[in-house]
Amino acid sequence: MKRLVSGLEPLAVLAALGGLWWVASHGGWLSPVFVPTPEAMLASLHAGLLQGDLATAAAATVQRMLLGWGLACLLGVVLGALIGVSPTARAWIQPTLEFVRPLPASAVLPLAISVFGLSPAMVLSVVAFGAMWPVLLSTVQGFASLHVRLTEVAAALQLSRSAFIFKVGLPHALPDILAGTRLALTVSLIVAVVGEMIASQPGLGQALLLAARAFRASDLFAGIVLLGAIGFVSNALLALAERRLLRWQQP
Amino acid sequence: QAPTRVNVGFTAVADFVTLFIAREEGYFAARGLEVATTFIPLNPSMPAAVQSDSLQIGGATPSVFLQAVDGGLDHVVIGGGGMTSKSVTGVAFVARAGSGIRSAQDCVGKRIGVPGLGAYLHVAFRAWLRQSGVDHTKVNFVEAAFPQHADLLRGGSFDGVVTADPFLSRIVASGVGYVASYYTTFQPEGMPTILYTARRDWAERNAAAVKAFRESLVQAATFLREPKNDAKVRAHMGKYIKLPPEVLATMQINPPSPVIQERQLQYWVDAMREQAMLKTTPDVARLIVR
Amino acid sequence: MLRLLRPFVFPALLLAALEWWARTVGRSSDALAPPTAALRALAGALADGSVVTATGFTLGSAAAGLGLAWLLGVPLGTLLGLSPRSARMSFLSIELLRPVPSVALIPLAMLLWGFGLRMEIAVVAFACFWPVLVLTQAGVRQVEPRLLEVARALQLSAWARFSKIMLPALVPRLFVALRLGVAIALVVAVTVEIAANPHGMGYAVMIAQQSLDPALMLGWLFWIGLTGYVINAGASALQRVIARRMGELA
Amino acid sequence: MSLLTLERVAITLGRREILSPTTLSLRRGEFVCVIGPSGCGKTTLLRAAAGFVQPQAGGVKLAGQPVQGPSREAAFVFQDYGRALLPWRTVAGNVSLALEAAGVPAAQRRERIHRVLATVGLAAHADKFPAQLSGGMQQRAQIARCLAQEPTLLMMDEPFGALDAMTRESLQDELARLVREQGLTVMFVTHDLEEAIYLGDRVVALRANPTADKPSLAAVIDVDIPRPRSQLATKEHPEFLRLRRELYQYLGHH
Amino acid sequence: MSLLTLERVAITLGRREILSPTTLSLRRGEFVCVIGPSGCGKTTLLRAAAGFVQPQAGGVKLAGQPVQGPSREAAFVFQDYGRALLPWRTVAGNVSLALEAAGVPAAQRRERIHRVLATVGLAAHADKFPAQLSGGMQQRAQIARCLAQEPTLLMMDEPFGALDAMTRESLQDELARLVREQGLTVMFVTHDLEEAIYLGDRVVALRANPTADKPSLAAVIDVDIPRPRSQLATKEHPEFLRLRRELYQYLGHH
Ligand SMILES: Nc1ncnc2c1ncn2[C@@H]1O[C@H](COP(=O)(O)OP(=O)(O)OP(=O)(O)O)[C@@H](O)[C@H]1O
Ligand SMILES: Nc1ncnc2c1ncn2[C@@H]1O[C@H](COP(=O)(O)OP(=O)(O)OP(=O)(O)O)[C@@H](O)[C@H]1O
Ligand SMILES: [Mg+2]
Ligand SMILES: [Mg+2]
Repeated sequence: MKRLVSGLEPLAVLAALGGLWWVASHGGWLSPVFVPTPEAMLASLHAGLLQGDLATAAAATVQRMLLGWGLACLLGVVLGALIGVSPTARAWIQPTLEFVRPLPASAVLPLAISVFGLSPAMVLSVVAFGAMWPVLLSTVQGFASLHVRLTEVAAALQLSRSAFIFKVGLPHALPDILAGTRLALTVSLIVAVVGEMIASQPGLGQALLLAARAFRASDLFAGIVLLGAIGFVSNALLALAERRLLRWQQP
Repeated sequence: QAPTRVNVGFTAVADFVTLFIAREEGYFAARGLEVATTFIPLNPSMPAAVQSDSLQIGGATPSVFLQAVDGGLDHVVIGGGGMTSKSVTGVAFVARAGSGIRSAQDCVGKRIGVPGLGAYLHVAFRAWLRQSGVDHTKVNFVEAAFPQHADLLRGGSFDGVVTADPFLSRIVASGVGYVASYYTTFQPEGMPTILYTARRDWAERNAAAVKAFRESLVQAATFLREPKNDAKVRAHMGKYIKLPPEVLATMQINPPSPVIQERQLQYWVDAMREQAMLKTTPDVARLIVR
Repeated sequence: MLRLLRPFVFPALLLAALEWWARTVGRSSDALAPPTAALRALAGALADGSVVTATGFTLGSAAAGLGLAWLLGVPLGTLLGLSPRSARMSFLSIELLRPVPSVALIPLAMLLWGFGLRMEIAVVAFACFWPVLVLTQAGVRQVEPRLLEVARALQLSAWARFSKIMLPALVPRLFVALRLGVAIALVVAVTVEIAANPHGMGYAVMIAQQSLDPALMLGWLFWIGLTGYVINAGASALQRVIARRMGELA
Repeated sequence: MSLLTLERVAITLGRREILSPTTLSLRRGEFVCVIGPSGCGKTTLLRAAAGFVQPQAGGVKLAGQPVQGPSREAAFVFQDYGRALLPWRTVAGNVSLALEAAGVPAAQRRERIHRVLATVGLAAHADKFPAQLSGGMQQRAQIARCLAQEPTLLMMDEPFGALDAMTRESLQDELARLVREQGLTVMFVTHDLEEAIYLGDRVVALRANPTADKPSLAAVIDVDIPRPRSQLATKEHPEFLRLRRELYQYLGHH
Repeated sequence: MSLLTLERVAITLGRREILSPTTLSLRRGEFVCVIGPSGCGKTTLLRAAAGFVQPQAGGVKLAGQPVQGPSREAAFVFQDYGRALLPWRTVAGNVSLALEAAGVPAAQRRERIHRVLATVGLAAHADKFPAQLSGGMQQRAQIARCLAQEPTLLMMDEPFGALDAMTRESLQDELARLVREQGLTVMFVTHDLEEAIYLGDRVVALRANPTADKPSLAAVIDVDIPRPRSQLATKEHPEFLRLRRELYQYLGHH
């Protein structure tokens, strides 16, 4: 019984938010042109998933997101660990990364399109690039917050550089890295969508853009809700993995 | 009586030239209108800016305006910018060198770049395809901004682009592509390319200002038609649209259409309905304020 | 000497490659220009003062949006980190809202607030809020449990526990959130300006692009990167100073 | 009158029973020492008494009130001193935390901080950060914070384990003096038998791996050695030697 | 033949001279204990000997080679055991780390881990995470890791400080046995005088706040008590009692 209640609580919170939306859209606080009623959104969602292109668009976006995220994690952890353990790497590459980081995808994409052409691979690399930062930063942070005592333990055992990374640095940084990968997952979804908008690739991004241009608010919100659902499911899976990996934290 | 203040949004196309003339020649001021202008990079933001009262008047393309109305925004047309003309060859469908595209039929299954999906040039291009008996859903349209057209053609990402000057002439000159069709010349003459739009409630409350605005545009149109004013016109335009002087000097300017007739709007409604871009059938009579 | 040059080797190589590309393959490009031309164009913009106002607007709205995100995100993140129950209750709603791209909200923000500072701040705040929330929550869960027991033993008030134990312990992680947030805020602010808001650096990029001036556009991009770099370097320096003042020796 | 009462307190961690039902009560002003082999549950018992963990069975009462959680009345010296100090505050700042918690006005803090630091011999190191202190100094800083709290009940988990004999003996005597003067009640975990006898009014011996017929509480022994005690005289007192032998055997046989 | 030599090693931290120039050398197979009051620099000396800190003056040599940094030849038991274990590895995993570092093939690890864990009495807790261990158990886990390293030189910083008398005495004897059997050399910091005499071949006494005429190195005393020693007999040995008194006075007068 208690379990059931606690399982329903999150749904209750969500329902309350939905209720707020319903009241706001029906009470005339928001113009229906911009914010549709929940019913209208659901109708659009239903239609879009069953007959429209929403399902294929979502599948394309999910694929882009997952691939981009995988690449981002790989890049972020490798570069982050490199910067975390090696002062040389820090001196050589960190400034470049810090310079590139604040460049908005929206402004860089057109350049990338001009140089590399307009291909899915190009968009994918932009996604990976954009989503890499949270992983990279938290990996560096994870290494930096390592207590000196453990570095000394490693020094006393004369662990090789790679053994230090894999046996001390990365496990210690794991909670931070996992938090980073969770952020990166969201960012890669967002950048995938932005990329689809700017580089005109099939997917939810393009669907959202066209819906917004055509002032089809219910389609726009259906797309947004679908994005939320994609983000939620992927995040929940990641949270599950996180709990398994961080067992030692809650003995 | 204090002058009415209006903020008018424009994009970087020559169809706004009557707006620039009316402001620079003092036609607005003479009618008690204090007009400010804001450059809006992307035309689709125009209706939202008008709705939120950041702009009182927005220069939207017909497709943007009609989609906004279709979506439920209560906006109206109070005047017009340029209109189509068979003599204008500043817009064309350019095919990549070696692609072998010559006709509308050759476009089937190809990747064609357009400056905006659902935007003015795209709608017009699809209308041309239809007119030539080609199903536009069989053509693969991809959106890309004008300045990228040359690079994307060269890199082989696109088989053709729907583009406009000065990019058009540069692409052709560099040999990356060739003009497959000046497709806009197949369009009927005199169809508006830019509509000045406002919120209905604003237009009703400021009927005098709306009238003054349109009359200023008419006066500017007269000024524009006078060939001796050409240098002045281009100088005015250069103040608003920052283009290299050589581009400015040779740019083709669509003839003006300051007053919009129902049949002009109806042309676009029909074209867009044929392309399934509208859910409703807007009543054009209600959309134009006189 | 070499030590001082090391950070610039990769950027220099990158720029050289771009210069080469723009002068050979991309000669006829309308979207790209050689970096040397870009720098010249940027110098011109710096001279006429337009850079200062645009930079000021973008940074101002990015800072305000980030500040707002912090004001909301840190306390909420702390709460969620401390109370598993509230974390569980809000998990669903948060995870559903978090992936919504802020760019998808630009049209909505435009309609609600029109052009200007407010809509940009709102979109930036929305984008920065989630990373701040997630990182704070993760940070709170990693605070040394013994310190929390010290707080319990001293029966510190909720506020004292937050300000005297949580917050200082969180500082290193909050700096990660800050540095991430600064970059996101800047990126989103510029994106909002590119997509809709006719102010700031993003708008300048768009004007340059539409005026067929790729050199100026690249110049602006370089300037945006430089601004971000300087701000981030400032944040890192601040981080080091604070770490030292907080007794971190090694 | 008893200040702290543990009523059949039992604790299970994971699936193992760490502490079998244990009953114990501390009179006001009493000094009770807890000894036992490593891992037998001394820390666990002390944590339960302080309210850090809720026992699976039984209850704890402080001054007649059930203990729900830690209280400022009771100060707790943690065994792992390295983790119990705020690394971002100096020694003085760490002590100050207790005063801030009690709402002592800023004006009075300086003087009180100085006083307790002098008591533990850290007056010269007030402005150092924990990372700049030796292990023993960190532990003394923690003790100072607990003293600053001016508790009625002191719970100390191997507080002097990291100290050299000299410092340790002087702190033992200092603690005994404080306890006597201020009427403090102390629950003191140590692994040092002599320390337990020297300081305690009673010594509680725990055993590891309790079973039904061998509960955690192995023995409770009264220490009848007059106070004030002294390092030299007391440790040669016949009762001291007798108790030492007795307890040693207890622990030896478990 | 000396294995470890410290030549006029001096260390300044911040602006304070912690260790004035100290010369000391350990013969192969020798057991040297370092004692001194809390904060006098015992840990600092040991860290310098192990190569964790570079002394401001003087030099350290291990087997004739200048020490630049830590070496696997020398195992180091840290004073703050709570921080020296990898919290995400079990006890067995932590011990395994030393074997992995030395490149011991996986097949042999299990058995060796089991052996050292048995030595320190943790065989039953191999699968626990550090957070599930008592303080004393954590320290024993750290010692186990150092033993697994099979070093020639053991540096131990108050290794038995957190242990009860029984466990401590059994580990002392275990250590003495290992040292004898394997010919280990040990540098052992403790604050327990009796422990120092019981274990050491020599005892080095440090003093706090060194000055020009009172250097850090207060005394070096040879312990001429035959081995093997035993907890009962040795501690009643007249030499033991004499040394105890002598050192006590040394430390008492600083
Ligand atoms: N979180 C936990 N989960 C499972 N077992 C635990 C946990 N914490 C402690 N234990 C176990 O409880 C037992 C008692 O631990 P406790 O810390 O009370 O011992 P102690 O008597 O204080 O020992 P020491 O003198 O070494 O500090 C140990 O065997 C330990 O393994
Ligand atoms: N990073 C540092 N900066 C400044 N002073 C330091 C630093 N680390 C240690 N000290 C000082 O060095 C002195 C010696 O410290 P050390 O840890 O060597 O003492 P110790 O003899 O091991 O004491 P204990 O028995 O209490 O562990 C102490 O007074 C301490 O304050
Ligand atoms: Mg304990
Ligand atoms: Mg020490």
